[in-house]
Amino acid sequence: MKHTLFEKILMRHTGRSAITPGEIIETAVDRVMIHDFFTPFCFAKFEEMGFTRVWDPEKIVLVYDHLVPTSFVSDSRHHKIGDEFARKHGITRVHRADGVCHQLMPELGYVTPGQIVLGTDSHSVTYGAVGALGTGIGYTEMAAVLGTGKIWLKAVPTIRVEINGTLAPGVYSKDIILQVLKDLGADGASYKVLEFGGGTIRNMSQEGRFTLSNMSVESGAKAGLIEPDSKTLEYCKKYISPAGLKGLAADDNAPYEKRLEYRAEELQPLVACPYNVDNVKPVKAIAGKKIDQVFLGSCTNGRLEDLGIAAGIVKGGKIHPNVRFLVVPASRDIYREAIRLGYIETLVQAGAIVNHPSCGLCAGRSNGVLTNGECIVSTNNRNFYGRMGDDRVEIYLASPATAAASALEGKITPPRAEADGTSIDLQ
Amino acid sequence: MIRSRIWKFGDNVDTDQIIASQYLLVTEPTAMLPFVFQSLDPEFAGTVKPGEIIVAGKNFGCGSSREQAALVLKLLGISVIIAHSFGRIFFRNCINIGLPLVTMEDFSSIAGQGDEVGVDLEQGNVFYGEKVFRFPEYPPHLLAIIKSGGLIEHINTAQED
Amino acid sequence: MKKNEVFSGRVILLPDDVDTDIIIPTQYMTLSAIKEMCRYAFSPLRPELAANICRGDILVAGKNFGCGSSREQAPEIIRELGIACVIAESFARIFYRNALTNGLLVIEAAGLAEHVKEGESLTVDMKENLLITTGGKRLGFAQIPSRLMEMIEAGGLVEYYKELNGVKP
Amino acid sequence: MGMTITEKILARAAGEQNVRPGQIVNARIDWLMTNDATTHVSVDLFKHKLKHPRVFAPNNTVFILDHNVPSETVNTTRVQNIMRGFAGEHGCILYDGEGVCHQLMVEHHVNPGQLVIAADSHTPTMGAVGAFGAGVGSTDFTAAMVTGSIWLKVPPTLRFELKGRLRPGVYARDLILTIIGDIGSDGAIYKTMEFGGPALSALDIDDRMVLCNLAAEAGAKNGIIAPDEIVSRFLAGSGRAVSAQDFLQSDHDCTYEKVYHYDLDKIEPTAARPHFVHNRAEVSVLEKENIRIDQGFIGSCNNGRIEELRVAAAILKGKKIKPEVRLIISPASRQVQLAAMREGLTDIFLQAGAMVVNPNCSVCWGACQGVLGPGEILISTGTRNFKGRAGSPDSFVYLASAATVAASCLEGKIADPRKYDGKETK
Repeated sequence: MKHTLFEKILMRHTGRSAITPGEIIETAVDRVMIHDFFTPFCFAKFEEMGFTRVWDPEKIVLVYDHLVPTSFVSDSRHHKIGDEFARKHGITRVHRADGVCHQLMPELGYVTPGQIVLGTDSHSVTYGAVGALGTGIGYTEMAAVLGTGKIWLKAVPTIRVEINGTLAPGVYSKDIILQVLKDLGADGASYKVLEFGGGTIRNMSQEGRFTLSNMSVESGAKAGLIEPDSKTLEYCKKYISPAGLKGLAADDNAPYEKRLEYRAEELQPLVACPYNVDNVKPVKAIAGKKIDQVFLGSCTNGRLEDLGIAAGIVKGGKIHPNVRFLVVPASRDIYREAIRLGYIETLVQAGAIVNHPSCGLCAGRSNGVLTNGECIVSTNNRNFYGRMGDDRVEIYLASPATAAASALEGKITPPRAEADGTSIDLQ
Repeated sequence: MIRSRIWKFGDNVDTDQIIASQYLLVTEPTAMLPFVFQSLDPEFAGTVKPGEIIVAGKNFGCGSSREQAALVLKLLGISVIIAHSFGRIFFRNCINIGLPLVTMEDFSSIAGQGDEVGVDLEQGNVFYGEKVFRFPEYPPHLLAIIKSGGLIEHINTAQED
Repeated sequence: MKKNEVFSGRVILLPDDVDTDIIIPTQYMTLSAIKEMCRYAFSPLRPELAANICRGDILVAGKNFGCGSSREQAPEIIRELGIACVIAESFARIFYRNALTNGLLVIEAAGLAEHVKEGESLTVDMKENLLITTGGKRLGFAQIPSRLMEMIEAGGLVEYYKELNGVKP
Repeated sequence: MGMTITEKILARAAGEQNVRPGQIVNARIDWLMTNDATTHVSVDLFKHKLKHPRVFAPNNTVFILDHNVPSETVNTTRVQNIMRGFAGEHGCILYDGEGVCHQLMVEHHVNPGQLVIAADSHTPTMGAVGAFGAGVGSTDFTAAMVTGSIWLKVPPTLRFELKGRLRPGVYARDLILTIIGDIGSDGAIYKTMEFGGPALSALDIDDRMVLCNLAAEAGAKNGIIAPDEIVSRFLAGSGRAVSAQDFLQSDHDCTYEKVYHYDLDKIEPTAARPHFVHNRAEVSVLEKENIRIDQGFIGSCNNGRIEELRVAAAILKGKKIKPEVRLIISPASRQVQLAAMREGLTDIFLQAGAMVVNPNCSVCWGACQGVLGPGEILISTGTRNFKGRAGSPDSFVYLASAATVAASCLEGKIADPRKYDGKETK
């Protein structure tokens, strides 16, 4: 019996030698993450259910990132309730201003290849980039997991996304996942798992891979898995040994429900237009549209590589006077490293407003919300109605390169303006 | 002649107490009114009636230059503010928007919350019970602004002739 | 909500891809109680809707209902508003799961939208798994797995664990 | 009869030979400035009330977005867009998220001897470079923007004669909080606070801005220090040449309404208790009261420059703040932000567990970033600690120096910084 990577992880956790889509299994959980938006609701349900202690304090991580720094009087209540719960149940892994939850979980080794990790956030699928089964659940379900350490999961079919060849300059992993979302549609992977593979993925940095897994949920996917390899080992080297990767690969010609094949050379800079993540067009098609703001950050594209790409593009230039260019590094360590490498200095000199690591504007409550009639290019993962302020703000999701190029020009601009030959060079 | 009920406030009532920073950045000024004196007297905004008078101690309106502090009191219908002394910028802001102020030492130690007070701005008299208190005339250039109903109105007329 | 119940309610029609930012916008999610959030439900799409929802109404939507964020306030608010059940061509995974966790009846049925108008009455027969419109159109829907049905009847995961942990009502 | 430096500036601006306290003058304005907390009121007046609206001197009118940046609500963004639109339409200078307004004015525009009017109460900050700076409301600002001048009553001057030298761990911040504790928050109403004396030779531009900025909290119309060699070096550093005749000084025979004497050797680390700036207490006293804190803030136009960040970094280096304490650090301007990164201070802050945010008013303004919840306690280098100033009406704000804030965040309660022998002495 051939199995996909997703099925292999379920089998590893249940001791079963085979599994088929449709079967419901119950499994232990390796780690859970609760962020500050839901601490009051989750812990209230935990008490209401009659639980008196958590199943294992070592496996619980609290991250304060959506309401940090606080913007409203009601915000710090969420942190106080989190601190109180952590104190009461001996939870020591509490990160109060260290960055976005889905960056910290792999960065600090709370997620390692082959694990099952749940978060109270739909973008927990990000952990698939290190070969872990990461998926989002509601806060009531999380309350039950806190009490029992177990969850029921339905085995679901896998869609294989195969990409080979070399990406053209100016084309990044964000453009790949936008192409996939365009082809699959917002519910194309509903009740399914995406498994990314192929030469382009093997050559892609670990940071680039997080962007793919992070946005798999935007097509409805339950998880977005990438087979862990030497790059994953390097990224997680402080927390696992090579043995940890054994058996974490799909069998050759495993049973995929569907295969999407891409030639990297054929991909181009893309943008998801208002108000759906699958409303994807080439950047060229809408180049020239005036913009008011650019946001570079989030667990999708706020990493060191993303800051470096943007810095390379704006270096020596000046952000367009009509544009507010907001930059939020995804974690404290990324912020420090980006300062050491000069990225932050370059961005600030060009006119960027750089803030402390957090979800920033992506959380959609404060940190630069916009009014109807305004237009923003953003590197995060959602552009629904009212996602960044008024209900008809136009949000265009794109790569850090497209975002930086647009910030310079004051209008939507592809990173490599092939048309008129002027190339905004990278490094 | 203004005759109405008074609201008593103590010393050093700063402009953050009159209207807190988080309510200032609104395009429609009336949106601020429910939050006036929120931290000092949450009942005030809902119960104050047009024409009523504020009586306060030292340094009323000290702190920030936010003109919204004067504006919200005028929009709530406050007819005049009597205080031992005023914050400098607040004093100027009230004159500029045509909200009359009366500087009168220790009046706040005499009048009580809810008492009736009369104020005659032209003659410079304050009436409390049988007593009459005089207050100093406004300097001519301030009186000119008050008479035109505020600084902008004063400029409009000045630019006319 | 009992297993073989038959009930009917007023239809409220919603389009495809109604995401959870529409069901409850982010800025209202730090309000301390679900009740307080109800009046903002659906505001980006139909600001007038929340105030006009009555107990027993039935939401009928297109595909991918509840896509986007895993915020469980979305199904909790729909249940708090008194909606009897949500019928959609398809549900986003996390919303579907969160709805069950909160004892909100969710039914997948294709092609219903063309046969109902907003404000019309619709009958749901849980015994025969049938949807019956005022025009007499009868549409079947797939049996809900018993494990999930138990959850809905128990009133959700909290009630389920309350019983398990011996919490006195 | 001689004149004080303030009287000389007002006389010059009013085209008078000399002026006396109490006299009303119509003064010509060198710089006008307004920010995103007040401008929308002025624009509304300009557009709907004024019969003949025009901007008298656009290239001397500076619009600065610093209070709610990045914007925390849609209302704020709408108000800020009104400001951006007006500045663009009338060719005024616009700073959009580059730092705190008074810091940018001193960094880029204001020269000795000039007269600065701004729709912000801490405009006295300009006195650090020997200029007259006074705050006004939006209607006054609108009138000034249209006419280019403003009526002012010449204020009497209070002289603060400073001698001696601040001891290690004690800063200008502690001195001004001590002074305000003495004279009260209405101690200088309608008056000028002029700082002088031998101690000035050891007080740099940062210290002078701290003193003049907080003069507003004693009710002063303006705070001022006669410009000297330190000021001309500062101006040269930012590419501004200033002629000697602008370096106005108070005449030896000028009249002061009152003279206060302070010996800087005797100043102790000082704080202001909630909810008044004059509610002074020595930090050594507060330390014994075991006052637990939830949040610390280092920043603002008073105390957010590179000098404060160096002091804080010296204390925080190699240490970690208490986990449940939030320390927010906001460099006062883009220049300070860049310098802090180059000097490795930002890295020290990030290692210590602090949050290093964008240059803006931040927690000092308390309506957009670092907002306090009910019952929370903040220790801050901001300018005010009024009730509810930093968020919930039931929160509490202590004002203190950057050293005291850093030390308190290490200990989770208000702490005397001197035990960390602030190597960064002045």
